[in-house]
Amino acid sequence: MIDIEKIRKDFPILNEKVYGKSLVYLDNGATTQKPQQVIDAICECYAHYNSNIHRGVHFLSNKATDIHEKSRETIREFINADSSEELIFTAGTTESINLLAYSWGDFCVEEGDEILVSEMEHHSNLVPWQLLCERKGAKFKYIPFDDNGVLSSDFDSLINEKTKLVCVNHVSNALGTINPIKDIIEKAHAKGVKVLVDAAQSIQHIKVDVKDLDCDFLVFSGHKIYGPTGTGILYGKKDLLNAMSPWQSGGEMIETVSLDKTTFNVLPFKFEAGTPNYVGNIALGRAIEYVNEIGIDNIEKYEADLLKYAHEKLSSIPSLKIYGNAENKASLISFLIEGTHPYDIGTLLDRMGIAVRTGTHCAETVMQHFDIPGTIRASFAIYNTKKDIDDLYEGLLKITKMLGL
Amino acid sequence: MIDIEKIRKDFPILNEKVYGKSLVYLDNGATTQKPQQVIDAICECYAHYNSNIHRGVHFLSNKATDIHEKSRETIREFINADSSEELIFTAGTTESINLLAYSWGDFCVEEGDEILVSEMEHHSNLVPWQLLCERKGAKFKYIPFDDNGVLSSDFDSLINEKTKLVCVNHVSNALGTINPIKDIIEKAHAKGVKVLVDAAQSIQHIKVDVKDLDCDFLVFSGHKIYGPTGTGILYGKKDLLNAMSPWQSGGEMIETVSLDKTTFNVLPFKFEAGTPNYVGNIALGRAIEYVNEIGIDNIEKYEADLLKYAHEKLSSIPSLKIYGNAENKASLISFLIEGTHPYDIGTLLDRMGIAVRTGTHCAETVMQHFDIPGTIRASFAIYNTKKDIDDLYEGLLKITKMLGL
Amino acid sequence: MTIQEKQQDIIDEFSVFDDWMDKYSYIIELGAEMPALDSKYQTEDNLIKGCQSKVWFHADYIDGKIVFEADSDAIITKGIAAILVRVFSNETPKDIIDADLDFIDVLGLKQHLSPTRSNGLLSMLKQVKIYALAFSNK
Amino acid sequence: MTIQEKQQDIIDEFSVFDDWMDKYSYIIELGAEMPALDSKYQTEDNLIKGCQSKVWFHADYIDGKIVFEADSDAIITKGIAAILVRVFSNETPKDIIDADLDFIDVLGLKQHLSPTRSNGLLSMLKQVKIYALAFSNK
Ligand SMILES: Cc1ncc(COP(=O)(O)O)c(C=O)c1O
Ligand SMILES: Cc1ncc(COP(=O)(O)O)c(C=O)c1O
Repeated sequence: MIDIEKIRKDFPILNEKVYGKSLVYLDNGATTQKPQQVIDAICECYAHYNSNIHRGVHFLSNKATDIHEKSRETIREFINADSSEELIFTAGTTESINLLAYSWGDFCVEEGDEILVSEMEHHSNLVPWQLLCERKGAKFKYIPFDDNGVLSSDFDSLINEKTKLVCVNHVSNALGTINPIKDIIEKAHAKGVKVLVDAAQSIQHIKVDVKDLDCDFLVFSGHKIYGPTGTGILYGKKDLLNAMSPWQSGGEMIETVSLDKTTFNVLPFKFEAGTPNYVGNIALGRAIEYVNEIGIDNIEKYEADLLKYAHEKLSSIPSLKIYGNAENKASLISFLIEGTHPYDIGTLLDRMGIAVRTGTHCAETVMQHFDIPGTIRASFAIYNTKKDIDDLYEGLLKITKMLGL
Repeated sequence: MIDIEKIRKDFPILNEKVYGKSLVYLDNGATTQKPQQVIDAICECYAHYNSNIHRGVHFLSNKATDIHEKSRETIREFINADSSEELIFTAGTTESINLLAYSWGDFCVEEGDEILVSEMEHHSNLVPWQLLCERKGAKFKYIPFDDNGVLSSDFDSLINEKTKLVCVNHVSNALGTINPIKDIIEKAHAKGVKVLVDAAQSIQHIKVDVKDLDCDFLVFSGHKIYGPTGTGILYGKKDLLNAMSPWQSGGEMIETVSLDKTTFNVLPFKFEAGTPNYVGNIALGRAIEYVNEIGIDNIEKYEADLLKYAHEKLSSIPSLKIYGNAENKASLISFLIEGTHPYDIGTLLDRMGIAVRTGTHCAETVMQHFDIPGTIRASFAIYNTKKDIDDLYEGLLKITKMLGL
Repeated sequence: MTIQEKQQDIIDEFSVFDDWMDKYSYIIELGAEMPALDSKYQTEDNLIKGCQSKVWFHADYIDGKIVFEADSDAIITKGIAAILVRVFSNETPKDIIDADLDFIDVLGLKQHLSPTRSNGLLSMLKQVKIYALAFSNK
Repeated sequence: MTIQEKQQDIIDEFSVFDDWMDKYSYIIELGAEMPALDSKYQTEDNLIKGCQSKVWFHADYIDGKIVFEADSDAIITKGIAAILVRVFSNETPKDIIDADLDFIDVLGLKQHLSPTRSNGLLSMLKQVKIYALAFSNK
C-alpha cells in the first residue's frame, strides 16, 4: 500500500508556490521530481567521499568506486539482468540509443538492410535510426498505429530477411499506450530479429524485467525515475555488447594505448568513456532504491487508479478530446480542447500553478498521424493525487469558460 | 589576494578523516572537490525549480531554462567567447572530443589526410583521433617532446598540406607542462590548419581566453573546475560548428521530424541531443562564478607559488625523480622514488591520509617515452596549502625509511 | 502617438486588472479582435521560428513607416502579437530600432520572454526589429 | 595444515600489529622474502589483468595439489601475493575452490579488494580460483 502523505513529504519541491499558488506538477513525463533521499545522496557524495573512480589507489577513490559499482548492481537487480556487465551507464535514453545506433548500427547494418521503428516513437528513438539508415543506405520502415493509439498487431508482416532491428517504446510518451512488448519481442525473435525497448516512460511506472521480456537492448533515463539529470542506462545482452565495437573513446574504456595501437577494456567499461557522471550514477542507484522501498507493484497499482480517475474526470468535459485510447495505458493523458491551441491551455493552466506539457512531446509523427499541432499532456508520478487531477479538472473548466467555449 | 582559510571552509570534504587522519587531498588532476556553493546550487535546483528545460510552457520549466542559459552565458564570459552559441554543453572533455572526432572528423577528414597529436596527450585526446584515422584511412602523426617534457618547437615541420587538425593539451595532466598554445595556434593557422586545445588541466589553473588564443576548438570538464560530474564544454568557432553535421540525435537538437525527413535546430542546441544534464550545467555555471569570485589571476599566482614550494621540497629527497621539468608548469608534480613502484608509494601515502594518484594517468605514451610503469602524481587546487605539501614531504620521508631506501 | 505613448496607453489599460485572469481575458480579447491575416501572407517566410504556436508577421513599408499585420493559431499568442502590432505599426524603422521594451515587463508578460522555443514573444520582438533593420537600409 | 589453519596463522601473525605501519612493513617483508619468479614464467599468460602493478601467478599441478609461485614489480603487491601463495599453495583444487576468504577482511586488507583496476587482490584471488577450477577438471 501507498502512504501518499509520507511520499509527498519526501519531495521538497511539492511545497513550492507558483504565482502564489501551490504547485500542481503534472509534467512527470518530461522529468520527475526528486525525493530528499536522492538529493541527500548527491550531497553526501560531494561532501564526504567525492573522488574520481577507478584506477585510484586512495581511500576516497576506492570508496566512490565501490559505491558506484554497488549502484550498478542495484539497477541490475531492479531490471533483473543477468550480470551488471550488461548495464552501461550513459547520460540518458538519448545517449543510450545513439550509442547503439553508432556502435551496433555501424557494424551490424549494411546497405539494403531494414530497421523497423514504430510510428509512435519519441524522436530520440527515431532520428538516430533514420540517420543510421541514411549513413548505410538502409531502409527505414515503420509500424503504424490506429486511431486509438494501438500498434498494428500484424506488424510482423513488415519483418523480412533484411530486417535487422525493431525499435519500440514500452510506453508511448505522447499517447500513454503500453505496447505489447513481450509479444513483439517473441514475434521478432521468431524471425531472428533483435529488439530494442525504449523504457523511458515505463521504467518508473510498471515492472520491467529484461529476463522475462527477453529484450536484446533496453534503455531509460535516470531523471525520469526520480534520479538526477545526466544519467541513463543501456542494457544489452552480454554477447551482443561484447560483439560491438566501442563508440566514444578515452579514459577508463581503454586497456592499453600506444602511438600505434589501442586495446579496449572489458564490459561494461568498454562503453564508458571519460570520467563517468559517477555522482549522478550513485544517486540514480539511490533513486532506484527509493522505488524499491515503495515497491514498483504498489506504484503500478496506485498510478493505474489515478489514471482511471483522470480519464473519467477529463472525459466529462464535453469539448475535451483524449488522444490515446488504448486499453492498456500508463501514466499520462494527452488531450486537446476543441477550438483551442494547446499552448493557450498550457499557458492558462500554468497561471493556476498547474504544470503540464504542451506541444509535440518530441513525437511529431504522432501529431502528424492525427494532423494536430500538438496536445496538452498531463503525466503522473507516485506523488500525484486525485486532488491534483481535481485541480486540473477545475482549471480546465475555468479556462473553457474564459475562452467562451 | 587569497584568503585560504575562508576558501578551505567552503569545501566540506576537507574536514573528512581517512583512516582517522585528516584528509590531504592531492588528486585534483583527477577531479577537484566542490565548494558548498556548488552543492547548494544543485540542491536548490532539485528542491525549488527542477523541471525539464526548453519547450516547456510552465513557470518552473521557464525558470530552469533561463537559469540554464544564464549559466552558459557565465561560462562564455569566463572563456571570453564571442557568443554563447559557440558553447556546447557536453558530459565532459572526453565527450567533447568524441563529438568533434565524429562530427567534424567524419565530414572534414578524408583518406590520406593527417591529424597531428602531441605525444603527451591524455588518452581522451589521442584515441578518438587514432580511431578517426582508422575509420578514414588518414594518417595519425605526433609531436614529440623532450626529456624535460617540452614539446618539439619545430613541430610545424610536421605540418603539410595534408594536415587537417592539431590536437594538443594546454597543460599536460602527466607532466604539468604548460604548452605554448598561442604559438602553436599561430604557426598552425599560418599553414591553414585548425587547432583543438584540450584545456582539461588548464581551465581551473590559468587564464584561458579563446579570443586571445584564437583556438578553433577548446574543451574542458566541469568536474575538474569545482563543478559537478557529467558536465563539460565544447567551444568551437561559430562558422566551424555551423558547418558540422549533428552527431547524437533526438530531443531539443531537432527542428522538425517526419517519417521521411528530419531537420535540425540551430546552435548550440544542434549538438545537445536529449535532455541535457541541466542541473549539472547550472551548477557548473555556479562553479565558474565561484572561480570568478576568487579571481583566476589570484588562483594562478597562488598555485604557482605552491608548485614552486612543492618542487623545492620534493627535489630535496635524494631518491626522488621528477618527471616534467619544463620551465612553464602548472598545478602538479609527477615523480618516482628510485627502486620503488608508484603503487607502493601511493598505497602507503594513502594510509597516512594523503590522496595522490599513481599509474599512467591515462597518458601511456608519456610513460612509454620515459620507459616507466607510471608515476606518482600530486596535483593541486586552490584549497591546497604549503602544509599539505609538508605532509606529503614528511610522508615520503617515512616511506623511504620503511622501504629501507 | 509615439511608441512610448502607445506603450504607456497599454500599461494603463492593463493596470486596471489586479487579477491575472482578467489580464489574460483581455489579451484573449485583443487576439480575437485582431483581423485574421490574409492567408496569402501566412507563408513560411512570414512564420516566426521558435514558437510552439504558429505566428506570422507580415510587414509593409509605406511612406517611411512600417505597417505590421500578424496572426497566430493560438489565441494568447495572437493577443500578444496584437499588442506588438499596436505598438510598432505605423512607426519609422529608426523609432522601432530605438524603442525601449520595458513595457513587456510592466505588463507582467515577462514569462513569455524566456529564450525557449515555446515562448514566442522574444522571437516576435526580434522579428519586428529585423523588419525595422531591413527597411532602414532601403 | 589446512587452508583454514594457515589463514588463522596469518591472522595471528598480523594481530600483534596495532599500527598500520608495522602491518605494511610486515607485508613488505613478506614480499621481499618471497623468491623471484623465474623469468620464464613472467609471461603474458601468467600476468594478472586488472592490477596497476604487474603480478604474475604461476601454477603447477603436482600429485593432486596446486603449487603456486608469484611475483610483482610492486613490493606491497608482492607481499600480498606471498600471503596468497602461502595460504593456497600445496592444496587440492577442491579445497581452494571451497575456501572461505574472510581472512582478507580480518587482516585489514579489504581496501585492496575493491573491484577496480588498480587493486590487484581481487584479481589475484580470482586467478587462484580459476587455476583451481582448471585443474579440478583434469
Ligand atoms: C588533459 C586531459 N584531457 C582529458 C581528460 C579527460 O577528462 P574527462 O575524464 O573529464 O572526460 C583529462 C582528465 O583526466 C585530462 O587531464
Ligand atoms: C519514450 C521516450 N524516449 C526517449 C526519451 C528521451 O529521453 P532523454 O531526453 O532523457 O534522453 C523520452 C523523454 O522525453 C521519452 O519519453
